[in-house]
Amino acid sequence: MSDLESFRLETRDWLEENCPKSMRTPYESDDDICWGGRNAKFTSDEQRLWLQRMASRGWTVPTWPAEYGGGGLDREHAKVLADELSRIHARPALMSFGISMLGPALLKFGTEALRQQHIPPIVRGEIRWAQGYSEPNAGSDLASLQTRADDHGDHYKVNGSKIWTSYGDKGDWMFCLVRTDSEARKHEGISFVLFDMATPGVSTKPILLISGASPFTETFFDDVRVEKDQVVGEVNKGWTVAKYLLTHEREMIGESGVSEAGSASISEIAVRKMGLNNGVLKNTMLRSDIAKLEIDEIALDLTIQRARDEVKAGASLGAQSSMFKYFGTELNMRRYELLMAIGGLDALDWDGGENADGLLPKSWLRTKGNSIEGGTSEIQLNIIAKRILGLPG
Amino acid sequence: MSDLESFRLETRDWLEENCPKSMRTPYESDDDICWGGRNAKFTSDEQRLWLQRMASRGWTVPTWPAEYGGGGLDREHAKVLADELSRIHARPALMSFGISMLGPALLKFGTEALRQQHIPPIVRGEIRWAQGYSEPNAGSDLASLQTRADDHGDHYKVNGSKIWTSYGDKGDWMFCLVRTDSEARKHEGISFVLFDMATPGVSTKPILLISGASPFTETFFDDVRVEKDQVVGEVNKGWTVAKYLLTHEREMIGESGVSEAGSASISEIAVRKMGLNNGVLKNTMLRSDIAKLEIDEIALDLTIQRARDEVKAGASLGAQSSMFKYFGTELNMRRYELLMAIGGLDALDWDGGENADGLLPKSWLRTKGNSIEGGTSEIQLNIIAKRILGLPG
Amino acid sequence: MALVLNEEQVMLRDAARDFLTARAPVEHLRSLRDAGNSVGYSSELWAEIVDMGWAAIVVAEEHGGLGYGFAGIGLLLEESGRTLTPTPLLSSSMVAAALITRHGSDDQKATYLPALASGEHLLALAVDEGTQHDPTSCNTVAVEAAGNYSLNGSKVAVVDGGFANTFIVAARKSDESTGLFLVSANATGVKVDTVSHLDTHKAATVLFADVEVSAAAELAMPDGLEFMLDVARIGQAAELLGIAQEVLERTMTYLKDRKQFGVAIGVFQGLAHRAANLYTEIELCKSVVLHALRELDAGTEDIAAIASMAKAKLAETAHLAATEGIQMHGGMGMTDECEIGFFLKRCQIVEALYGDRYFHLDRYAKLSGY
Amino acid sequence: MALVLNEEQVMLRDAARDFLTARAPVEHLRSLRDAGNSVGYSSELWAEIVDMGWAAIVVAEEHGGLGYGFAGIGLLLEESGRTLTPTPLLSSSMVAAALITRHGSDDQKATYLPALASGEHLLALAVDEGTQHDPTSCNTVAVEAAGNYSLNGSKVAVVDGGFANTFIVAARKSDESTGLFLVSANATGVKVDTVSHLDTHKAATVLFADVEVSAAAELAMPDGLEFMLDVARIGQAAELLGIAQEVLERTMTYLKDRKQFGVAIGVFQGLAHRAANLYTEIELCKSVVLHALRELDAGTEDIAAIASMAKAKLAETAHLAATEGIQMHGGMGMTDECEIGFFLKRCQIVEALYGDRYFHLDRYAKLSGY
Repeated sequence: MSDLESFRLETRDWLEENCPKSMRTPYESDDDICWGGRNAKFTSDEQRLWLQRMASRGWTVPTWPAEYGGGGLDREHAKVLADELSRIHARPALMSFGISMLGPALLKFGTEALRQQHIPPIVRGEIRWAQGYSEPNAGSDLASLQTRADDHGDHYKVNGSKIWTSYGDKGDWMFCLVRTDSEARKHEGISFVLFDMATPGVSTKPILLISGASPFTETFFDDVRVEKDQVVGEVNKGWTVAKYLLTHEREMIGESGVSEAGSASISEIAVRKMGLNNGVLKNTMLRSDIAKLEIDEIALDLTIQRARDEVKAGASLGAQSSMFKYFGTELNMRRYELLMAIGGLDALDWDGGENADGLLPKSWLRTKGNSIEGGTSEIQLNIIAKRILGLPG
Repeated sequence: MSDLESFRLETRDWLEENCPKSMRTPYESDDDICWGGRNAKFTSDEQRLWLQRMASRGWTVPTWPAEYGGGGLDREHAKVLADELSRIHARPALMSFGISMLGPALLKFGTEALRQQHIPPIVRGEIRWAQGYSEPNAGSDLASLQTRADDHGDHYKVNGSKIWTSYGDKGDWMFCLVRTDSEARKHEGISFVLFDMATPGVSTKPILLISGASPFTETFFDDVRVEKDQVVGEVNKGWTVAKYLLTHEREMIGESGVSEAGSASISEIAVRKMGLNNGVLKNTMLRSDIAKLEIDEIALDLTIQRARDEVKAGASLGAQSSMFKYFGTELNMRRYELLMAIGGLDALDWDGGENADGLLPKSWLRTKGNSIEGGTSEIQLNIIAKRILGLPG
Repeated sequence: MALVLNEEQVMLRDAARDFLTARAPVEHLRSLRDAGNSVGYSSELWAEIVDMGWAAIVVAEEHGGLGYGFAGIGLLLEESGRTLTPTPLLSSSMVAAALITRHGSDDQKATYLPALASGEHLLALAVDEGTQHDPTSCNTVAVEAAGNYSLNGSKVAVVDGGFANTFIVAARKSDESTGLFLVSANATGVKVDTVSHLDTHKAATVLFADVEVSAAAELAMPDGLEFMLDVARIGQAAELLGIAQEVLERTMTYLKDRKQFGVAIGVFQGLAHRAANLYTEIELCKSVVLHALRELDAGTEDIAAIASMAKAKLAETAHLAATEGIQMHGGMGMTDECEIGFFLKRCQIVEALYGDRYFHLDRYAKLSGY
Repeated sequence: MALVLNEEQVMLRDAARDFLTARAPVEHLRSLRDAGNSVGYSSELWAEIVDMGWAAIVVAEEHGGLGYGFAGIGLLLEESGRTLTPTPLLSSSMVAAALITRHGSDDQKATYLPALASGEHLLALAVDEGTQHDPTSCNTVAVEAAGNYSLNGSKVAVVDGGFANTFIVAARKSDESTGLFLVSANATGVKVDTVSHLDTHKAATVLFADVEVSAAAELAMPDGLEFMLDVARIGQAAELLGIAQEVLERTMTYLKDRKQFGVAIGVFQGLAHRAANLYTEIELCKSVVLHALRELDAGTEDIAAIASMAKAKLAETAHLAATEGIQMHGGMGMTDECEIGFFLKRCQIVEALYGDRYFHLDRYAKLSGY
């Protein structure tokens, strides 16, 4: 038996024993997502146990180095683990910006001390991270940010504000872009710093979205002390770290649209809601949009698969992540537009009614942000035009 | 009886007597269009007679002043004439760039001498005019033209070349933009001049299009003598004349798409070619595109009507002509795309076959130029964005 | 008739814009929402609107109205679309007035038209029953008994249902035809539940359990249902036109003000071309709406295709405007604080009620024989 | 199997590109047209292609082929799409080889496969009869008589029909099923008329008048027609992929070179964003085509939905590429001198044959149960 095969069997056995039954069911609401953190609210003991068990093997981050608590698996073993988790419909043990965003940047740019300090708590879900990038006057033009970190010898004092901090009011620590040199050209005076959000001078204010939820905050800094050893990468070279991390974010956002899309066939919903006429959807005007959507969903899935295979074969993804971010989010928005059309009058109710407290219309409204957050669709198209197609400008 | 009513009856009688029967039938081919000119080829005596009779009343240009041979009608009387011509399905007695483009510019900017010299022959269809605007390196950026007119005392010598001259090989005279001051900023050193294309040094070369036809030429100038009294408007102020004239051209192009669109219902063709299934078009995927097209065709017709009504009520059309040019041409291109889809395999034959020597595919290919000639769609969108919406840039 | 507004109409439009902008801007809708208003509209505001005569516009002079026609009420709805003001103008002052004028008996006219014109009596359309708008399917039944009818069934998405005095109820009769009945909201057996729509307006679910209705409460003409819906759809098209224009204007202002990369973002062709295209589509929409209202005023017999064309075209364009509005406002557009999102929400509701763009494209094609 | 080319495939693609670019670029097609070539392809070029083994790629080794599979021939078709080279690769080397391999009798295999692999024998698909592609309707009949068949009917748009040695003819049998018959072009009663398609390729109208066909010339499997067409559609998708990529690359070069207003026009976001969107669509198309070819190679039983998805997606994207290509080339794009127009013409033909995007969207939806 090959090493991979035996790993599969071991993993299967371990999961059978260690993944609680309730962690093998679909989420019932957003509350079921486990974000960890100092103030983690576990919805059940089994949720806590599942996190602890997975973290103990480093499987919250299967491919990260074992020396920092990661799983230490290579791609092929990680794929086996993913397959086995998927086979039993296991919920993710932990969702975390520490995993999806900060971790890879720390592993690439952080000092040994910073890795030792921050990575193990990320693996174990003990610290919840928040991202401090956008500012009210620095949206698509991120590098024009103005939050400033003044040098006070062994530390900085940070003043300014950030906007669009995901779950900023629930974060323990923040990774944050600050201007450390106000004389330099805009991309060159930025540093990437880490600090505890419990530090005096940090405050947050939730932003109410059109969907009725407040997943983001504004975050304000009033003379916030940041230690100098908490700079990731070189001082004034934070833009390099940020770009690396943005690429990761784009991939995540692009793919999230897809995996959701894969969860239910929109044509099945349409047939159930609208009915057939001689084997053809009753409202034939919708058929064409539905067929195009379904084809594009498969095409995107295949393209993600192809990109993974190419990366495996040694290619680098690079600016192509902009393509996934662009198309994945636009596709998800098309999907929700069609779901609203199919939903008909039921889809109009905001609370109560036929559609589970307005879940569909609220999700639909939320998707309108997909093509804005993490770099607008226009920014992605610019990146494709310049970096891939080589157009000037 | 009101003046208008009696004018209607007189006109009706006159047309009944003077419009030959064969001039009340649809064109059978492009050859049936009467362009006039020194070398006019009339397809029949009746065609010649129809031109002469209409010209004798100035009705080739009903609203132009009678002193230059025009009809001298006001808008309301001209509308009556148009209605009566339309009632008997009369063919236009004369098609002419002299009428649609040069004439209005001459009436607005030309000296009395120029008007007396050029307008009557235009009215009578004796001189066929060609337009000399675009150059190989001055397409959308028309004002960067480089054909140069050097001052030789009482005349200029013109050197350079033009491209996209409609029927350049059939023109008698040309109205042409030339650079009379090469030091001035690009919009400011241009003059609008007229010259006989029989002048030594003028030569033309047809441009073969993807549709297989050659309605345009390149036109070359080698020391062509142009008299100074043939400048329209002020020297070096030709850009003003050109802009005025371009607006006219845009309206013409925008509307031509529409009138053609009005000629046959695309859904009728689709039903005939593809058949119905329970009262619904067999290929339901086409239905949506067809319905959207038909609605947009009506919407554009209504909007042209509304614009006319607004002009009548005292508004000026201005940059809105860009909207008609943009939407009218895009709509016509959509129409031909659908006609090709409906035409199916028949529409693929280039000569012979089921579709009259490839008329449909040739027309379809020709429409691809609609959104390029007379200012590209992109240029029209720029004009709308800047002049109507007031966006910067 | 020329496709331009006459002087009187321009004055009406300007007056409406002044009033609504001052007294009931988008902030008015927000405050109704935040105050938890249970019916979704302000009766105080309605009283002011009635004072200006807007409720009387469609009703003929002989019935106490102004006889000002559909072009007039269309302008009011268009302006209400710009401010997202919730009023009973569409259901009562336009649709009910048109329906009773055209299909009502003398008694019905005498009863309802003056009351509509004075704004005291409000009517609501009770048509839809299931998740998809489908006027051909009606499970509410009107059973004849001793010269009267007994109504049983339920209706959903009844606009203004929470405060209307009378429902216009579509019900299937024993001969399988669908009749329209004027049913008092106070009648025994009528039960009204209000629900919040996503645009924060309210609608109602209405149950009819053995509701007794006199034969005189039936509207005479059997094709009244389609006529009523088509008038409503044209009114919706006018409202959508207001939404589309307002969003375009606000978005253009934002594109001129918002700076990124050191310039106003409207300088970027990627946005400017989309804006110019949207402008063009809206110009087409203006003509379509004006034309449809004129045809209503002219009493054109067959307005079905005109109404479906207007609804399909306006739904598509207003939706494009609303989504482009959010996208071009960037992150701000996603916030509740920025008003642009309210337009998308309202747009979705107006689109969906009485048939969305897919429904009307389908209907238009069928009416055109394909 | 990973969705990337292996080393062997990369070598084949590079060799194909080198050969076609050098020996048969778009200029080759133009010269065939201008010389008035009556069959629409060059037999000299075909001889060179055969020498490279391309005709043998799909045929198994036991029948004298290379057994290299569909991924290989797909690359050749993709590269032919880049150069618009007319060859019998699709009909003969891909579709006929696949069909006879899967559905042929031992005798048929022995007769046709080695001859296909050697490029000496060419086959053409005779399927369509009317103006719309509709494989469910077949008016050509095969009447059984004394163990043989007599064929009567006519076929249109027969690709390679002007020079094929054998036709694969769809004909309706007495039991109303549609059979496929291998009919020699030299058989008595076969009449071939070539017609010029708008892409300057040639096709043929073929008449069958009392053509005698032995029972052994029938292909065994009754579902052969759909399989044959689906293989052809996947091959077309590969060709469309080549067209789309080539047009995008040429257009990007033009956007970098062409100056207006003092800058390269590629600087304008209005064009750049559309180009970036087109790039994205083409990347999706690459995956769709690769996937479809892999499924063919894997012998997947049901390729109908895969084929319709590939044809619908590629037709839409390649058409977008070709029209954007002309628009972005401006006036130049409209001239016969500029090669970009040839791509639109070829695209239209490949799209229309064996079902256009509307046909395949419809088929995809039906196959998916809606």
